[in-house]
Amino acid sequence: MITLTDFMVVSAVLFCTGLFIIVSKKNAIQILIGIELMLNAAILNLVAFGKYDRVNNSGQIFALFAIILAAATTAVALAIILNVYKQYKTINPDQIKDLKD
Amino acid sequence: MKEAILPQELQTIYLTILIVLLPFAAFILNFLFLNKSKASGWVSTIAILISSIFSIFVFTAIWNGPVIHVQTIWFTIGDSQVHAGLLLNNLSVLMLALVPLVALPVHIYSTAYMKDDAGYGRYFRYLSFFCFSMLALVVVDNLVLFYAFWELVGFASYLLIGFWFDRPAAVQANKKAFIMNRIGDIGLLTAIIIIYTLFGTFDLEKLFGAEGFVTRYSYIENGTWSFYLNHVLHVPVSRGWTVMAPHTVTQIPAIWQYVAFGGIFLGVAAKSAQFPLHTWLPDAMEGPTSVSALIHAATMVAAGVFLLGRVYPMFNTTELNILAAVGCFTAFMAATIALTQTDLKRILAYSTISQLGYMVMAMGIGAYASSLFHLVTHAFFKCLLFLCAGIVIHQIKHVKEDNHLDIDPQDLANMGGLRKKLPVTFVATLIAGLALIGLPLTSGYLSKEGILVQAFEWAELKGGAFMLIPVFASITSWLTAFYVARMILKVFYGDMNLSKLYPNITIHIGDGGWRYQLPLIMLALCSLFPLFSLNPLAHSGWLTGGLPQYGQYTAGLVELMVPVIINVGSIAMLYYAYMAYIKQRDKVAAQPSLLHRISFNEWYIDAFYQRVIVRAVMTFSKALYWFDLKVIDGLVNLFERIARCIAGAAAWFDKYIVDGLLHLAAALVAYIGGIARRFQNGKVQYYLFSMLLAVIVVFILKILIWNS
Amino acid sequence: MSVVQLAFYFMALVTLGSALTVAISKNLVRSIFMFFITLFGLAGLYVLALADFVAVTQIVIYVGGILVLILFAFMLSGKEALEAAQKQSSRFVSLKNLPSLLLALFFLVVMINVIFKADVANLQWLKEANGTQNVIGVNESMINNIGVNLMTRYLLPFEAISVLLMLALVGAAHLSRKEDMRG
Amino acid sequence: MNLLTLLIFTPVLFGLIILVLPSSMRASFKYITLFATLLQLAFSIFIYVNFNADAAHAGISHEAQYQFVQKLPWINLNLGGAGKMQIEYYVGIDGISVTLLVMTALVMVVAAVASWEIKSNLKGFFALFLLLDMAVVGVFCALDFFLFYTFYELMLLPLYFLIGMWGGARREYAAIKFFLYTLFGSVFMLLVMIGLYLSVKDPVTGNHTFNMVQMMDPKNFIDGSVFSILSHQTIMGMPARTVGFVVLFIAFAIKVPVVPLHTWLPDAHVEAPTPVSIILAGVLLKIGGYGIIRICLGIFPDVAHSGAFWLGLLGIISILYGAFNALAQRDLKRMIAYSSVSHMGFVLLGIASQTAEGISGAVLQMVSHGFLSTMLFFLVGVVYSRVHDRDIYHFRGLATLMPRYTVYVMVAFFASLGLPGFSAFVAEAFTLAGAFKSHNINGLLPYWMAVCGSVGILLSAAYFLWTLQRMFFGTISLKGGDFWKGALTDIDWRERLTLLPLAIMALALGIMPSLVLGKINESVLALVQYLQLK
Repeated sequence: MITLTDFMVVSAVLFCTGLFIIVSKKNAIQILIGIELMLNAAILNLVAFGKYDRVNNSGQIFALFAIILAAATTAVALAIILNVYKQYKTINPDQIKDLKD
Repeated sequence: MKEAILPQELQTIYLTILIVLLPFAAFILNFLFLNKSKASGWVSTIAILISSIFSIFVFTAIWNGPVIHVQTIWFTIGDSQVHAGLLLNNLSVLMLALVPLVALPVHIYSTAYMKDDAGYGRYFRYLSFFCFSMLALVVVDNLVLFYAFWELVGFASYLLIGFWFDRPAAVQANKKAFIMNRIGDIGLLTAIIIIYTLFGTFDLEKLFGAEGFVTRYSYIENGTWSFYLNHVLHVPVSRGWTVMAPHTVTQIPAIWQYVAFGGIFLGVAAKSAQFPLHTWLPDAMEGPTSVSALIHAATMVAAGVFLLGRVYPMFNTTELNILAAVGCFTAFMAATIALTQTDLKRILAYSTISQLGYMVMAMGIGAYASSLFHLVTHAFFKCLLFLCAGIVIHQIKHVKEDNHLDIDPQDLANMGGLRKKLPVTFVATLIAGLALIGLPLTSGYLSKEGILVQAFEWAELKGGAFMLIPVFASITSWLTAFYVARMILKVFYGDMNLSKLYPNITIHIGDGGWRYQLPLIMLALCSLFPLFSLNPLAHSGWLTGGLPQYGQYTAGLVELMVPVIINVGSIAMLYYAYMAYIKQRDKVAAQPSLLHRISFNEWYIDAFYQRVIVRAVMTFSKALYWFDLKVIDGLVNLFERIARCIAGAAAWFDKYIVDGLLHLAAALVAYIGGIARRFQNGKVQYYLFSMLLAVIVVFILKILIWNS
Repeated sequence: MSVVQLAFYFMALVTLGSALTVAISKNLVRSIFMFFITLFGLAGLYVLALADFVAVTQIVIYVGGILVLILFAFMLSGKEALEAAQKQSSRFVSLKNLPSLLLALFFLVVMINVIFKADVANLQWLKEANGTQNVIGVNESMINNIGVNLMTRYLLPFEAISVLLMLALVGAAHLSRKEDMRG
Repeated sequence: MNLLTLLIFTPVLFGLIILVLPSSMRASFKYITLFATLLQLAFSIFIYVNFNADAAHAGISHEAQYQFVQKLPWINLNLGGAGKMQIEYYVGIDGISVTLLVMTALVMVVAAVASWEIKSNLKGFFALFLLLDMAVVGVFCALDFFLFYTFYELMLLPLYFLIGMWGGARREYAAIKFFLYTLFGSVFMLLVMIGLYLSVKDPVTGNHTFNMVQMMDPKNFIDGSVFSILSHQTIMGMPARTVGFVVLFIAFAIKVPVVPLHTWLPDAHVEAPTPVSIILAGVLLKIGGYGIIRICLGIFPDVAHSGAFWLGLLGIISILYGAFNALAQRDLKRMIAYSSVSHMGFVLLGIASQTAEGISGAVLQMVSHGFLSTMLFFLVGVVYSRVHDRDIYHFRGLATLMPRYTVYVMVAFFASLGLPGFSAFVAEAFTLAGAFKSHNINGLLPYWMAVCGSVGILLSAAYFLWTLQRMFFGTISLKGGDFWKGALTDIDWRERLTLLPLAIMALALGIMPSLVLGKINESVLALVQYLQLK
């Protein structure tokens, strides 16, 4: 029997990994990946708890919404990254400190 | 003071004022209008000519007649009124006549003597100014004015000594003359102040007249000098002051009487070149010779003796003895110096000092009249001697300039044998020289023998060491004979030394025109006996009759013996000198001897002043300036530095303690700010990291600590 | 231990392992592909959580959409970007990464702690759901039910999401056009 | 319109005009200043001529006897319980001040002409100059202590700037030194002034008052107040009145200046520009002497009586010390500055004697020294403006080069060394006479002081003649060679026009001392009488 706790532990580990990536990586695309990992960790929890709502499927539906939003977010984020790269010739967030150019 | 002035007196007064003011008018005229013009000489000469004529009128009117004393208020200071006025008595009219009579020939002589000088106008300006001051000096009636003109004649002398102001020696000499005279001046000033304090007036007649305060109403007793006021003075009772009742005694300590005497003595010593203030006079010969003749031989230097004559009643016996001693010593010392000098004018200068010593001595022994008589005769013959010397020097200078020689025209070594070239000058010099020696038939005999006779009589009365004074006076007289002979022989006899030294030179010299000869003749006539006494062998003249005698003498053998001894001695000296210098029989006073050196170096007095006194004063003043700069100013600067130290400490405290706290707080804030700033570094991840850190800290606190 | 449990552990292992590899890897391209594996692993976990529709959606959107998008963006951005992105100097355990690592570990500790303290098995609403049989059965398919729910109960969020999605797409397209950025 | 008020404020009026005028008209400033000073001179001469010199107008301690009085309420604050604060604009003159006023006005004219040599920042210079002029004249006229103090302080400020901005190389040092010295004096003066204010009551209004004339009357002092004569108050163990006198004396002694408070003077003179030197020596020093007579002697006659010996001693020390120092100088200006110290010593000696002769002599000496030191400093300025050097050793034979100049130098030198016929002679002689007489009249000074003082006359001859011989006579030899020879031109008409009136004044006062003595005599007698009554 797979318990909820099992899912949550996996989700936590996944979340922490994403966190680590976000904080430590010097590459905007990897940071984006980190964000996706964290989102997925959250979605995993939604899905895992969604098992206990057979009628309304709220967990699964919100997982779906989250996935879709993540996709949108990613698209925008990538566009931003591209632009930043054009501007600064780097995608290292440490070197992008100025709000204006 | 007289209430009413008689008409004939009024005329005399006006004449006197004219006599005094004419030279002044000439001075002003020359000063303002005739700056460069040759006319200035004639303006001055005519002024003095008129003055001389008037002065004879005044002289005849006053001599042995009534004393005229008029005055007007000059200014009021406090309750004392200072007057300006004239006092004409025998003494002042004597001088009033003498000065223009001597000045006239000198003026005439000067028009020729100075004619080629660039400062011709200036010269006559000064000369007129001198005459004015000198004439005013003799007629003023109070001590303040007396002092004023006393100093003005010194000033005129200063100007004339330094007439050639581009010659360093001349300006050194005039500085010296003025400063030495200043020493005398402050002495005189002190004396005047003392007299004023005691008697409350400056009036000469009131003080020293026959019924004067000094003469009649003052005495020294129990260590105080008292003024017994037995008639009412004008006292401003209305002001509520201490009322000076009649019969009040004013007193000051007796010592101040001696100080007053000392002050007057200093004044006399400075003006009349008495030891110890005589050293300026030989140096003053740097001025034009005509000036030396007028000022430094005849008139101004006699002012000291005149002053003694004015304030004579003030002196007590001790003081008179001091005067006699100093006069005698000066006469002797100056005569010894004159023996060896090689500069023609210096010989005459020391001779003047010596003769002035005679006069002061005569005052000291009470031969008041003889002293002034000698003053008068001396004025004529010494002036004559100087004028002759001027001609000699002038001619030698011509030779020098004609032949471009490098010689000192005043040096005796460059003269000799001038008898034939300058006959008139020679005769005049001879007359004046004999008068100076005091041989019979000259005026000098009349006055000098009078002094000597009285000196012996005076000493006889006193006895003891006082005998030294007439003895030395006699020796001086013989020394005078010797140096006069030496001078005349060296200048006029023998061969022309210059033509020996420089065989190729041409010598065109002569007595010069009438402007040279007339003054010589005038003065030579005045140096002979008839002007003063019809008896050529008397030792007094009509002049002495008009002046008071203070000494008491026993007419006796002395009166007969002294002139004989003195004259025989003098003639012996003349013969000795003739033998020595003309016949070359005997080398007098072997050159390198100690006595010769002392004499030649003027007893080292001047050197002593220069080395010791002047240097001491200068060192002292330098030291004082050092003191001022280092100590007083240093103290000020020290205060400043202390203040600055305190200020520095305060500033330090302010900076590091007071401000330090502030800075510490600020630095703390800045540090914290710096830390906080580091968060705001624009690094997104850093923000995130810190945020998460905060979250985790909250979590840890919340979960691990609070809940456990 | 049942097969299901084994499958779960396997899937969890794959997911976490690949995720950690993403974190450790220096190579951007490799980490992108490891992320691909993570997503697949997650999809497997969704299946095990009885959410097969979500798992499929996950694969379609994430793998087919997002990941491809990332790859495309990466490749389209040119050679320099590729090289710059390749230059990764981060080792997993280095001094520079230590704070991040510690932070992550702290988070993990805290979360694990919270998870075990929370005792999710005994939650009130779970018990009620068990009581009312409101639990998805192992053999049931929820696709039909989800479809109905989307069009009825969750219609408004659904529409809002679609609008948002379109806005995002327009925005992304606008941002990434070639012309002057500041125009 | 009161004449004195007109006299005081004329300069400042013109000063305002100068301030208002644009800088483009700077060429006219010197004419405006000259006109202002000439106008002032005309007023002062009018006052002098109309001054009543009889005994009924002697002034000193009788308020009614002052002349040209103007008395207006100035600051009247009602302090409630503490009474009314009564400060008046109260000006008036008596014999002591009238001659000093004329002297000041004439010196100011000369200084105005001398300032034509100033080239930089003319507006500031002339405005400050006229302000200074006002303050100086005000000091001599003020009869209200507060007004006096105001003018006194107002004087410092322009002087500080005039020295500090237009001075020589070390001007800041000199200006600061001068400022601190005089400020030091005046700060304590302020304390005594307030002490006096609190001690004195106006008998008419019953208020405290600053009226100086009322301070002279012992009856006006409140019983038990600090400076009351009857109640012998002490400050730190010393009698309060003595302390008050000493403090005021120090304040004025710095101005005179009296050794050892003199060291600002040489520095200030050496660094100051010529016109400021002229004002400093000609007028400022006299304020010290005037202050001692009017305030120290007037308000504290008892202390002045008991301390006369020390005043006299300081006077003697100043005379000799200044003279010896002058002998050691090689900077011409510094030499003259020290000679000022020496000559002003006579003023102090005369005042200390408290005899009519002494005080008259002192006032005459102040007037005379006003003219003479003006002349001397102007003459130094002539050489300095031509070659910018004042070292006595750097010149020789100037008489050949600059004959007219030398004539004026000789006049100034001989007048200063007390040649009869010039003013200093009468002044110094009678100062000494007063000092000597003092022992017999009031027993204040010992006899020897006057004798020592006369040595100062000798020394002054020494240093002036030495300078004359060293610098002017002899063959020409200049440090600057032919360049200097070209630069050292004889004085021009402007300089002669300036020097001539001064020389004439020195001569006129010497021949007719009654010009001064006649005006001051009654006041001096009243003062002496007042001092005797104590």
